[in-house]
Amino acid sequence: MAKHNPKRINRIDAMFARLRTENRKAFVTFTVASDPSFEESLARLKTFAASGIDLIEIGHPFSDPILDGATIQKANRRALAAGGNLRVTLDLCRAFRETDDRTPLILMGYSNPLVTMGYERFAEAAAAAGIDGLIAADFPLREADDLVKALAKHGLYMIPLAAPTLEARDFAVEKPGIGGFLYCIPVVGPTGGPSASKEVIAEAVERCRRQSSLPVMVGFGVKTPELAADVAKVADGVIVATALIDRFLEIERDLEGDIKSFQARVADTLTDYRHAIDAVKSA
Amino acid sequence: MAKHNPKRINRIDAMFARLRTENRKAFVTFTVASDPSFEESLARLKTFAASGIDLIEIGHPFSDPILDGATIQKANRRALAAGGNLRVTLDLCRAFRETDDRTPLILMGYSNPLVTMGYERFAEAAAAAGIDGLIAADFPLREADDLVKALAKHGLYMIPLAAPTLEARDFAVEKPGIGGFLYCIPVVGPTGGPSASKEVIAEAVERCRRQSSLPVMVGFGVKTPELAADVAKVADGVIVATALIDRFLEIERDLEGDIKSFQARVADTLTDYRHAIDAVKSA
Amino acid sequence: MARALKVESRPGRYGSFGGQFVAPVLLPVLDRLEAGFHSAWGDPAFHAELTHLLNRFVGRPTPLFDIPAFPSRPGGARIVLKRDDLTFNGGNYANSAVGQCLLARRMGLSAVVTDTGSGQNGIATAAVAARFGMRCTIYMGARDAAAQPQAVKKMRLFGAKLEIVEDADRALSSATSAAIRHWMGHSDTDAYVAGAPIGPHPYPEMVAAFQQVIGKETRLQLVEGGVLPSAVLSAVGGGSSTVGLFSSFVSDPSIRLIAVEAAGSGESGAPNSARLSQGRRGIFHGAETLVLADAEGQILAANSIAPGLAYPGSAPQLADLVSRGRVETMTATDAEAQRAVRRLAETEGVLICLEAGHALAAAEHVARTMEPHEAVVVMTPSSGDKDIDILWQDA
Amino acid sequence: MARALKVESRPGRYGSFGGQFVAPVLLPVLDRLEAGFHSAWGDPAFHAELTHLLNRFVGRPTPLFDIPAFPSRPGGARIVLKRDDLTFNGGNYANSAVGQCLLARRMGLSAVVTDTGSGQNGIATAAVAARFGMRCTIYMGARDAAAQPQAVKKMRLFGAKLEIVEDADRALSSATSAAIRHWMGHSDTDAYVAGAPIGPHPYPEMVAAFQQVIGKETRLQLVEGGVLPSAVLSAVGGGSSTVGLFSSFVSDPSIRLIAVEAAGSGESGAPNSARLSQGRRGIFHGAETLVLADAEGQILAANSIAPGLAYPGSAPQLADLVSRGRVETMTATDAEAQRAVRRLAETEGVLICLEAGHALAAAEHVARTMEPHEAVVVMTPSSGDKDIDILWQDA
Ligand SMILES: Cc1ncc(COP(=O)(O)O)c(C=O)c1O
Ligand SMILES: Cc1ncc(COP(=O)(O)O)c(C=O)c1O
Repeated sequence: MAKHNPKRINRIDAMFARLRTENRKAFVTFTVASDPSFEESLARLKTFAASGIDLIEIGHPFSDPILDGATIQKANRRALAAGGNLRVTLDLCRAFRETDDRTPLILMGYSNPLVTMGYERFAEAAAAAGIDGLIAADFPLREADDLVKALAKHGLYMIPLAAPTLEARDFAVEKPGIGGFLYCIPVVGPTGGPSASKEVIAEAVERCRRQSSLPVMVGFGVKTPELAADVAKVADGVIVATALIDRFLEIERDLEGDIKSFQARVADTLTDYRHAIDAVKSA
Repeated sequence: MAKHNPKRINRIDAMFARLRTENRKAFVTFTVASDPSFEESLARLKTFAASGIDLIEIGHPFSDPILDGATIQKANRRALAAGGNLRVTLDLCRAFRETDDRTPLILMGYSNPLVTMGYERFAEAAAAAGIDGLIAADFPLREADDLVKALAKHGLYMIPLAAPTLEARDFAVEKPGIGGFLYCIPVVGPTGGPSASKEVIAEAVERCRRQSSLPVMVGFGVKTPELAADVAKVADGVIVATALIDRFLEIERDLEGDIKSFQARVADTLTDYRHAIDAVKSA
Repeated sequence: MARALKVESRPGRYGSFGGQFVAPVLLPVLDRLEAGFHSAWGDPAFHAELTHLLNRFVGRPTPLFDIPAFPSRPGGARIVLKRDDLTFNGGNYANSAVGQCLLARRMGLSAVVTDTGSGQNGIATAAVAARFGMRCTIYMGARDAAAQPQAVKKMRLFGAKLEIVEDADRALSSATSAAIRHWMGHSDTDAYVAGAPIGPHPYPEMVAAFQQVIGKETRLQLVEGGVLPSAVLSAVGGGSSTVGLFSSFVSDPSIRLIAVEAAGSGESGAPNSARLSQGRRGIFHGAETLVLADAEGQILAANSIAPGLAYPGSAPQLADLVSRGRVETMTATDAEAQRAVRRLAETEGVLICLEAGHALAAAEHVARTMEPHEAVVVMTPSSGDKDIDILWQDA
Repeated sequence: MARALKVESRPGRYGSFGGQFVAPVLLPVLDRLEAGFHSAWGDPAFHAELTHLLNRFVGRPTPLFDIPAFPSRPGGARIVLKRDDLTFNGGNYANSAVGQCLLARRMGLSAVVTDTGSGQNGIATAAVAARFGMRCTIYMGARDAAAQPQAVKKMRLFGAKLEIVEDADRALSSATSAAIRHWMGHSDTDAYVAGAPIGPHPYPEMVAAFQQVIGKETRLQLVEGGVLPSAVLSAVGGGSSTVGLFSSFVSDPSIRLIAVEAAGSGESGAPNSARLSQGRRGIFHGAETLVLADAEGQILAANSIAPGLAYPGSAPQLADLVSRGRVETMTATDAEAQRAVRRLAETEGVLICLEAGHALAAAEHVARTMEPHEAVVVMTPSSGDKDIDILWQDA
């Protein structure tokens, strides 16, 4: 099992360093591990990396994705049906790392599988699988002391979620094991909800920057390439989840199982967003 | 309209006087007027008289024959469906009187149609129709002062119902308008119920005789010619209702509308009872 | 005893109404019951046990309840509900079921028989009989039983034997007839439990006496609250809650007493249940009273969306009070009653039965003609749980 | 506050259980709620209005009730029921629904959202919201809604908006998730009303505080009757009635506290609801507690004939009390619970819910091991009316 090398720079930090030099913004997406199967999930991760995704959030499937909207709830159910769970998700990341040691991988999901595995065992296994950070939907920092310590020990970051209504003590905490970036959520409500206006997003990002020196990425409700571009103007990165999952499902229905063209169409879709985001830089 | 002649002897008294001289017991049955139609009802009354029935109880149809068992409830419902009611019942009696001025007719039924018509109007019309007495299922003597007065005025009798559990004041009342005979009910419960033993019947009759000088007839639960014969040994008359109605319905079903043979079979059935009852005398 | 409600010409009579129009074979049974009741009613130990059961097993006293958000227009008198829906089983029927079962046990009987229309009298009787370890037979019309499946199951859960009656109107009136037939055959072991102050003497007097507790509580609660009402309204089915509530106000001529009858669909000529206002004098189920009957004296089927109101007879006391002008009558239609029940649920979080909905609908009209400092009391005999399927049809 | 029940390591913790495992966006909402609750709880005016509503609108105090005819064998301790089935709407859920709606109004919110399994929490919340003129949205699993059509209609009659949840287990757990999602999107106008002392801090503390009235009343009633019980039993669903009843006895080590869990069919390997005795430590619906989950941390569907017990999570307080050995656990199967409910109905004329039937079945075992001078208290959170179709299948 690969041991954490404290000297080695976290892939998330490396990514932001590189993007800064390139004057580009990060483009991030989300997929649930094993949705619809381990193999296709692995293929999709590779397509993401090949199509210009800078960082991938990988959901570990959970039976009760209480804070998610219908799209991601269903993705979780498909993944569970395909045998997905936290252990298998770690296996998937390890498999991805065999061909890609650069794209940061962030585990995203709910806390019960983590507490069931045990924070220490989990952090060790996640590091070994090549994971760089963790977003826990229902695990606020005020509850996360033990988890954060375990993550720090193994060189992983807990990514703080930041909402406009949140007080600084709930996201702008400086501690080993907390870092990577601020996940800025400009809207209230579960995933897959309505979009915020670009003014609201700009204000939310501004507030994050006032409280923290971490890079800021915006997620929840970013749907179109246009809005992605607007986000890229103010933030360090753009996270698109529900809109892309919905789009990929449409493509899948259109193609009825033609996997090859599917991956090509996924790549095309991502390229649209990628270009919109990158256009900001040249503006 | 025929006026009541106070000199004229009531047909019930006349019947008992005649039977006494003949050393015979009365054989009585019951039918609901207009069951199943006015015409057939009239034919049946004539068959009864022709087959040796000494006295006929005619039920005036009522919507809620609460104190009756299933057989007589259904007979009431058929009669109502055929347009039967108290007025039509009086018409039926008047029609019967056109050919028979001897067989006593007793109206039997519930009080609401009587109170609706008015006691005085009712008594006058009943007398005019050739009716000789009244048995009211739900009209105890303690409530009947006004009714009894009206009956007395028109030469009709209210027939007291006597049960073994009843105190003398509730059946052995001497008053103008109360008379004819005691209707001795040896069992509790609605009509059509189980038969009493001949010992119980004998005791019930004995008790009636101790309290009253009226003739005693026994009804409720007399089913077979054999039991009718046993009753005839101790009482002045035998009343058979439910058992005969049930038997006539059976005959009707067997013959499927052949009216002629129906009346013949009714006559045969009545003759069986008649012979059983008359055999007592000769014993 | 219900002295205040009675102007008896002779025992068992309310004016010219009442009496004992039964098969003579039942007279000794009624005489024994009358003697048993009077003996019990004069016995402090009986009252002590009755009161204990009313408090602990029935759940009395029931509250008086303000419903300020209910009226659809501002102004008018305040409306107050007497909440017998909050007894434990069977609404106000529990009052007389407990009394009659206690009396039956005191008289050495081992079983009870009764009839039920809306199911409430049956549920109350079944629960009390279970508590007393008495056998219990309940007659219910097939139509009513089909409309109230939960009530049927509940009575069976209490161990009662349910007899479903397919006769005639297949509703309360047939069930009563069947129960009385059963009683005629078993009067040595079974007490007939009357759900209402109807039937032959001493039932009207006895049930009224057991239901008086409603009026007494209400008057006391009003006095404690510093109110005397301008009007007291109750929907009339058998009349048990109406007689019980009115008993404490009848001798106070300044208080209007209003019996609300079911107008059914309200279409002229369609069947209704308004026998106090539109019925004839007649003899039905053992008493002389006002009944729904045709010109030939045949009893007519009553109709109402509220099964507890659809009965063609009347309590003799009420027939007398209406004839003497002491009690006024009003009617409410099926639709008016439904609307009142639904609006009360939405505005106050209180779900009352459709029977009470008739009284509430009438009360709103009455209250509008009055001043805000006045109060109107509305009887709520039972909860609307039994009526949910009628009240909310689109699941 | 539920002091006696708490051994807090830090705010919102019961031993190592509890906490605030929510989306961070909800933290300010929870912080405001905590402040609002503490402010209200320290305000005599709030308590006065709460008490007034508990008495007049909920119907407290509820009686303690002896059931001498129930035990199937003679001997053993006497069994006493705490009758929260006799509140006006929704059983003991009404206690916390009133408290939380009152608090929501005090905090300037105009609407409430909640979830319901057996329908009782929904009915209580809908009725209170109607009374307060607040909008009310209720999430209910499609399976539960199909099993409780009367409850669905009743909530709608109270004006509530019903959202039927087709997700996952189509039962309480999915309804809770959906209600919390709704709340996340509407926390500026809507208060989430918790049916049980589960979820993130301050819900367990707050609901326990509002439910304490059960324990206080019970202890007072027992003392008035000169009894101190040897054991207190309650069936555990969300734990609202259990925590409420135990609160007044937890510091009295001579009294056994027994949490009764649903064993489902009782067949080994079949799904049940016994997470206090057989669950794992986990994080579910906002708190660290004992949950039914597999080795991978996936939540398992709970199963019981009693919809109110079929929930895979636990109140953190109870998880702590069980872990510390202060509260014992027992289980009862579907069949045992049904038998207990039916026998109680037949022998005492009292119809309790299947949830309480589990506790009653366990209580009979416990009582048999005791002396006749001892007493055992059994919590009855709501009436069996909702369970009639399960209890009596052959109509
Ligand atoms: C679980 C989950 N929900 C939501 C999002 C983002 O929001 P949306 O789905 O509205 O695009 C992400 C993206 O990281 C996610 O992982
Ligand atoms: C209405 C009624 N019921 C009953 C009876 C006699 O009893 P049973 O039907 O049991 O023979 C008669 C006979 O007169 C009757 O008229």
